[in-house]
Amino acid sequence: MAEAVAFYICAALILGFGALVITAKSTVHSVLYLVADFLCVAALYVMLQAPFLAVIQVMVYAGGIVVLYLFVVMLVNLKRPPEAHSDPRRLGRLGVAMAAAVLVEFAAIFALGWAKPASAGGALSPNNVEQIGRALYTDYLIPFEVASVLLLVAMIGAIVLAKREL
Amino acid sequence: MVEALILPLVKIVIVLVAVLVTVMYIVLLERKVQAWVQVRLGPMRVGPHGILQPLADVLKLFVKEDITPARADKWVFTAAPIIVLVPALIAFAVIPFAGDLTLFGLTIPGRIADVNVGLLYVISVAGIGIYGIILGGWSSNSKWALLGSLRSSAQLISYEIAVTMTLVTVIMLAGTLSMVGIVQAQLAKGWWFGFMQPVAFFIYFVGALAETNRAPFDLPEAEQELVAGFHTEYSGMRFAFYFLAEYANMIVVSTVATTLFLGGWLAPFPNVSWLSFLGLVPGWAWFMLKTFGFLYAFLWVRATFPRYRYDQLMRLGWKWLIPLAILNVVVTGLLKVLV
Amino acid sequence: MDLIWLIPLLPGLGAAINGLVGVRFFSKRTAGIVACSFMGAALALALYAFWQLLGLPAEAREHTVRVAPWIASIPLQLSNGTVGRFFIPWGFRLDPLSGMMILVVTGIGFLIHVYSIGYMHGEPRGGYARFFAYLNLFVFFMLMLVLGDNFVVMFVGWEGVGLCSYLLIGYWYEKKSASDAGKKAFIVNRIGDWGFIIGMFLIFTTFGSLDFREVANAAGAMPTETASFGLLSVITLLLFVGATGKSAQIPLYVWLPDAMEGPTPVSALIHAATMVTAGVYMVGRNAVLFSHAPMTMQIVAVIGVATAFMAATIGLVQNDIKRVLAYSTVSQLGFMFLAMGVGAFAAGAFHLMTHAFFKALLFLCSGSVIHAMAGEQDMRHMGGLKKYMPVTYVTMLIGTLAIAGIPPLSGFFSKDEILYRTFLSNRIIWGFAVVTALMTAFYMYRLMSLTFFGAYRGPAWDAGGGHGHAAHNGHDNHGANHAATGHGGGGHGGHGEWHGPHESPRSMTFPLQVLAVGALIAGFVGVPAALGGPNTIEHFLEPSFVARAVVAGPSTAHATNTVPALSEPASAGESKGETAGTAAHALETDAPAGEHAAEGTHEMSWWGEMALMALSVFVGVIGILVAFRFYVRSPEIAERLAQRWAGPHRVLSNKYYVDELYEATVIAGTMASARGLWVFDARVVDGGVNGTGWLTMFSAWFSSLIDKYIVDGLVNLVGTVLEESSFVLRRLQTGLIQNYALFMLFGVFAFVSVYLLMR
Amino acid sequence: MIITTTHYMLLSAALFTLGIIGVMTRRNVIIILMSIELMLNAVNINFIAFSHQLQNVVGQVFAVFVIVVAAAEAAVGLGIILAFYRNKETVNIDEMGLMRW
Repeated sequence: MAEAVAFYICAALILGFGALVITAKSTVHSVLYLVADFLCVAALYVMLQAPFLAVIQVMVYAGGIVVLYLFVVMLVNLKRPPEAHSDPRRLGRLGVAMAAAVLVEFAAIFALGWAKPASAGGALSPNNVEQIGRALYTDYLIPFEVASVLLLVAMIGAIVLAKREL
Repeated sequence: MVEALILPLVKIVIVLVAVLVTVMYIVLLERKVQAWVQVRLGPMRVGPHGILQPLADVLKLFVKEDITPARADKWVFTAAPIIVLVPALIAFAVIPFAGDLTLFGLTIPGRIADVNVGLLYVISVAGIGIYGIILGGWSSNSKWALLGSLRSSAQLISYEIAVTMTLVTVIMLAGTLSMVGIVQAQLAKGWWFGFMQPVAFFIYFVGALAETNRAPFDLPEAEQELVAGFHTEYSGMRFAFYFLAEYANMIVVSTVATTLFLGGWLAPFPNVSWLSFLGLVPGWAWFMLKTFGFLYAFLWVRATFPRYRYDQLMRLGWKWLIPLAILNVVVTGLLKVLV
Repeated sequence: MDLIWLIPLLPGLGAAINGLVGVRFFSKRTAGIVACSFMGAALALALYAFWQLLGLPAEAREHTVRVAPWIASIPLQLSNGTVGRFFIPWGFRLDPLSGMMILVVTGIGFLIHVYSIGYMHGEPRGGYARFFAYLNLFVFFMLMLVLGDNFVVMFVGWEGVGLCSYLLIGYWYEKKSASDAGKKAFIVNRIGDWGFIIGMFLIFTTFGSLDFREVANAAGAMPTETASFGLLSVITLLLFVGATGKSAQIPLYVWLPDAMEGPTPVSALIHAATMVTAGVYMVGRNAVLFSHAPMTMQIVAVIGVATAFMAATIGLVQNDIKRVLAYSTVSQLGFMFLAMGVGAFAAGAFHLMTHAFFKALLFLCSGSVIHAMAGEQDMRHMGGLKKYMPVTYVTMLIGTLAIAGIPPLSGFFSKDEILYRTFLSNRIIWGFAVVTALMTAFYMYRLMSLTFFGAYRGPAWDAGGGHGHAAHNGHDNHGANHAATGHGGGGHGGHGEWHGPHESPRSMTFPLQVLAVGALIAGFVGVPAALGGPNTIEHFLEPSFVARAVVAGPSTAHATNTVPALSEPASAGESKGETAGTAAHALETDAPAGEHAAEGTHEMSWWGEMALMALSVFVGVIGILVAFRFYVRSPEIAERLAQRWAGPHRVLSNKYYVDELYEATVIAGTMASARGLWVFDARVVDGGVNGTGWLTMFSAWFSSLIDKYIVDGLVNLVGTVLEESSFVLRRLQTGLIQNYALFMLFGVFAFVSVYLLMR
Repeated sequence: MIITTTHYMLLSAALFTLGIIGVMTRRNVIIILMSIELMLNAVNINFIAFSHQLQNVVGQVFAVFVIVVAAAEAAVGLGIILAFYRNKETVNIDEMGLMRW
């Protein structure tokens, strides 16, 4: 019961903040809603017995990535409203309709139980940091290294792009 | 019911009150220490030796007019001090102030919660505090504040890397992310990690100074250049929040340092038999003693060192502390594998 | 003796210093001193080495020094199928023959250097140093030639002296005749070198080595090619072709008279005393090879005597003093080859040495005369110079008598030895040789007469300055005048104001005197046994001409047997009594000996030999007396004779029209064939090239058509199709990212719909 | 009232759709990027929900990788936006049509 309450509160906050993110007038507000959204998602992770992911979500997303967004928003000091110009050929409404249609389809699939998740296979301890670490450094070592190379490349790319002149 | 709800609430109230009182008196202590270092007397009027000065300050801040700049983003302007203060306070949730206490037949753990990712929790919560600074500076619609907030956030992000790297070495030594587990690991090894990781301890100390915007790294609020940094436009209660948050942050980093490097609530050398009389002093007293020692070092450094220039600050962080911290991680790993 | 490699190197060093530094920086005095001191050092070293050589026992007089490898061992297949080592070291060998040669080269070279200081002092500073650099360089290469222990090192010297000869003949290169003469000498020598090189190749493929000693030993082991014209004959003939080029024999002698365009010391040193004898030396060096090829020997002898005779006849009527001497040189070289051809290698070498002395002397004297006459070379404009230049007169008289063969001067001994050996070998040739000797005496004394006796016929001079100017020293500023007047007829240039004939400076007369002494006494090293002498030179030189007895017994005997009259050089004297009768018979007839004399008369009685000697002396005296009568007593006789025999006289004066013959045949032929080749090149080769080009252009044009219409057409078709279709398709590309995302979303929608519908 | 994985999947789908709508409707590139972050989070929710459902840690590992990719994408994407803004003084996606025909 308590879990359900917590879930519905969390879900409501997540969707509400999400909606605010895409509708907020001010970009800065949008960013703030995004942070709030992420924090709520982190709470959801805690409920799903993934405290490590929750902390990582807060640390990396909220503490790192969104700070970056905030910086850029502050640096992009627009003299005119960013959405002033609209191309007549854009099909925004059609996109929304299509998205809604897809959502309905998925909801139908999930709600009608057509896609049944498999039953539990292993045993996941509540303190699963060690398990994640083992998986990362054994079975997923090469993806892990590739990901680190990806980060390095992204870092260099961002520096090259952002610097006025090298 | 008692153990699940009442006890944590009681502990939260105790910790909050203790932190706020400590902040008040840390401010007085800072003024006194500064004065003594400069051969002055410091506050002397309110109460004997100015002992009631913090109360007077609080009173002043409560009654002062709260001004919001005309073209400020009011919503954000209001939220920013709260965003700063709240993470600073909730970080205390995982700090183990003492070992297990027995009171009224109940075994009470000496902390609010023992999260198994406690250390990461502290780091991530500390990261949220940056928003308050950035948003405060930005929403003030003032050049001073904006520049101060940019400087501050850049500084915080830079030094966060070095500090996190030192924490990684501690995690490697302790083999756990839990704060309680780290203290117990120090008990098991018989050494405080401060002795085993002097380099990490040093980097942590320097990084902590920068993270809390303390002298000699108080660039974001450099009075001579930026008036007061990101909180230039704040006054009254909101300014008090910032003020509170800064000192609360100092206490957070001090308690974390105590936990990670100075053995937490443990008496010095707990496994040396002829020093066992030190165990007569309760653990929370040792913890307070160590934390205040660390805090005193903060004040001492402020009274002693001149302020860094901004480029020097960045160079120190990126070209010395971060490489040194990474090297420290590598060396620690090698020693762990080889020894 | 281990330092013999220094002997060539010292003049080389002098040449380098004078050539690299001296031309720009040295004063004339310094240049002369540098050159002469290096030559003097070389001479001293050569004397020392020679003295050491004499100290050795006769069989051991051969010392080889290998300074460094030059061409590292290259294995090459030989004609007999085995593999030979083509290994050429920088090796130098001192043996009696090369010992004698280095003495001649360094000794006479040194004297001529000294002489040149005086003779060339009218030259400008740079040219002076250049001259001495060339002279030193020449000596360097000449010594390399004579000291080299293998064919290749010898060839280096051989080519080097050819180069120096070219440089020195063309020393006054502003003068067309001089540079032409230089080119002529060079090219004619090339023809001979061709033979030499082919000979070298053949030697290597035959013997597998190019070392003189190894080749001689190997050749000594081969049978004598008496009957057939075999491999050895080919080799020796080719080598002899080389020798004719270098030593100015028929048919390649034509360059030598023209070479007189060079300065007189050069003529003396290169074109009389040393370089031209290189061919003789080379033949002597390969005596074993030659003695195994009797047919080649026959050719050598015939060529030698023919050259001697022909050059002597030409010399009879020449008026240019140096040309007379040049033809005399050719003639004497013919004598030397005659000696080689009849197997008298030692006699030839002996004549080489004595000839070096007296011919150098004669050339230097002529140079002195020319110097005195301010460049005048025509003898008809001289005369009566005896009283003006006594030293020159006396020394030249000595030289003349020596070449004429008057005892006891040096020429007598050597020439008599050659005549004697020729007599033993072939009477017809001997007859020609005797006539040549007569002519030699005649033309030489004619030269003396026209130059020194009689009345002065030269141009008058301004006596205002008196005769007190005699000593021309180097301090007079002749440079400017020299440049203004140009070079006088081949001697040295103008002296500014000419004060009449005069004696030459000390530096010129001193070498004359030394050489005169040499011409007087050099013959005494070869006093023949018939006169009670030991014939030292023949014994001394003999080891150089025989194969070393290193091979096994039978072949050794064979090898020694095949060297007629050389393996037992003293036998003539020892067995003089035995065949006295035949010798007397031979002496009386003075006629071709016929076929029976070919083998039988290898030895003669003492009387016979004495009689031959007397005959040669007599011939010499006759020649002198006739010349004296013709040109001193009554010069009109000579003119009368010339008029009566106008035809032959004209032929002789024009040197048998040989140059014209060559002009008409060889040169014209070469030019014609060159023109033909040029026409071939222009028409056929270029035509082929142009045709190819045209073909290429045509095919290029054709392929361009294909390219333009077929290939480009296809490409354009593809492009057009794409372009046209793009008008429709590009409507999809709005540039709005969200529209693209919408397509993706539509795809998702489609797939999910399909999933929903299909289940 | 049991919260099953289907609830999480529905939540995830809804959040993902919100992201899509943000991408489709907004013209500010920064907000579009943030919408993409929302979509990535929706994916992560799914991953972790399934990790919980299957009691398997691999879902969390993949969530870590997704976060890594999100960080890289944010860094490079924001770098591009900054560079573009410097040249064109705009972040409106409708004005980013340089490569259009």
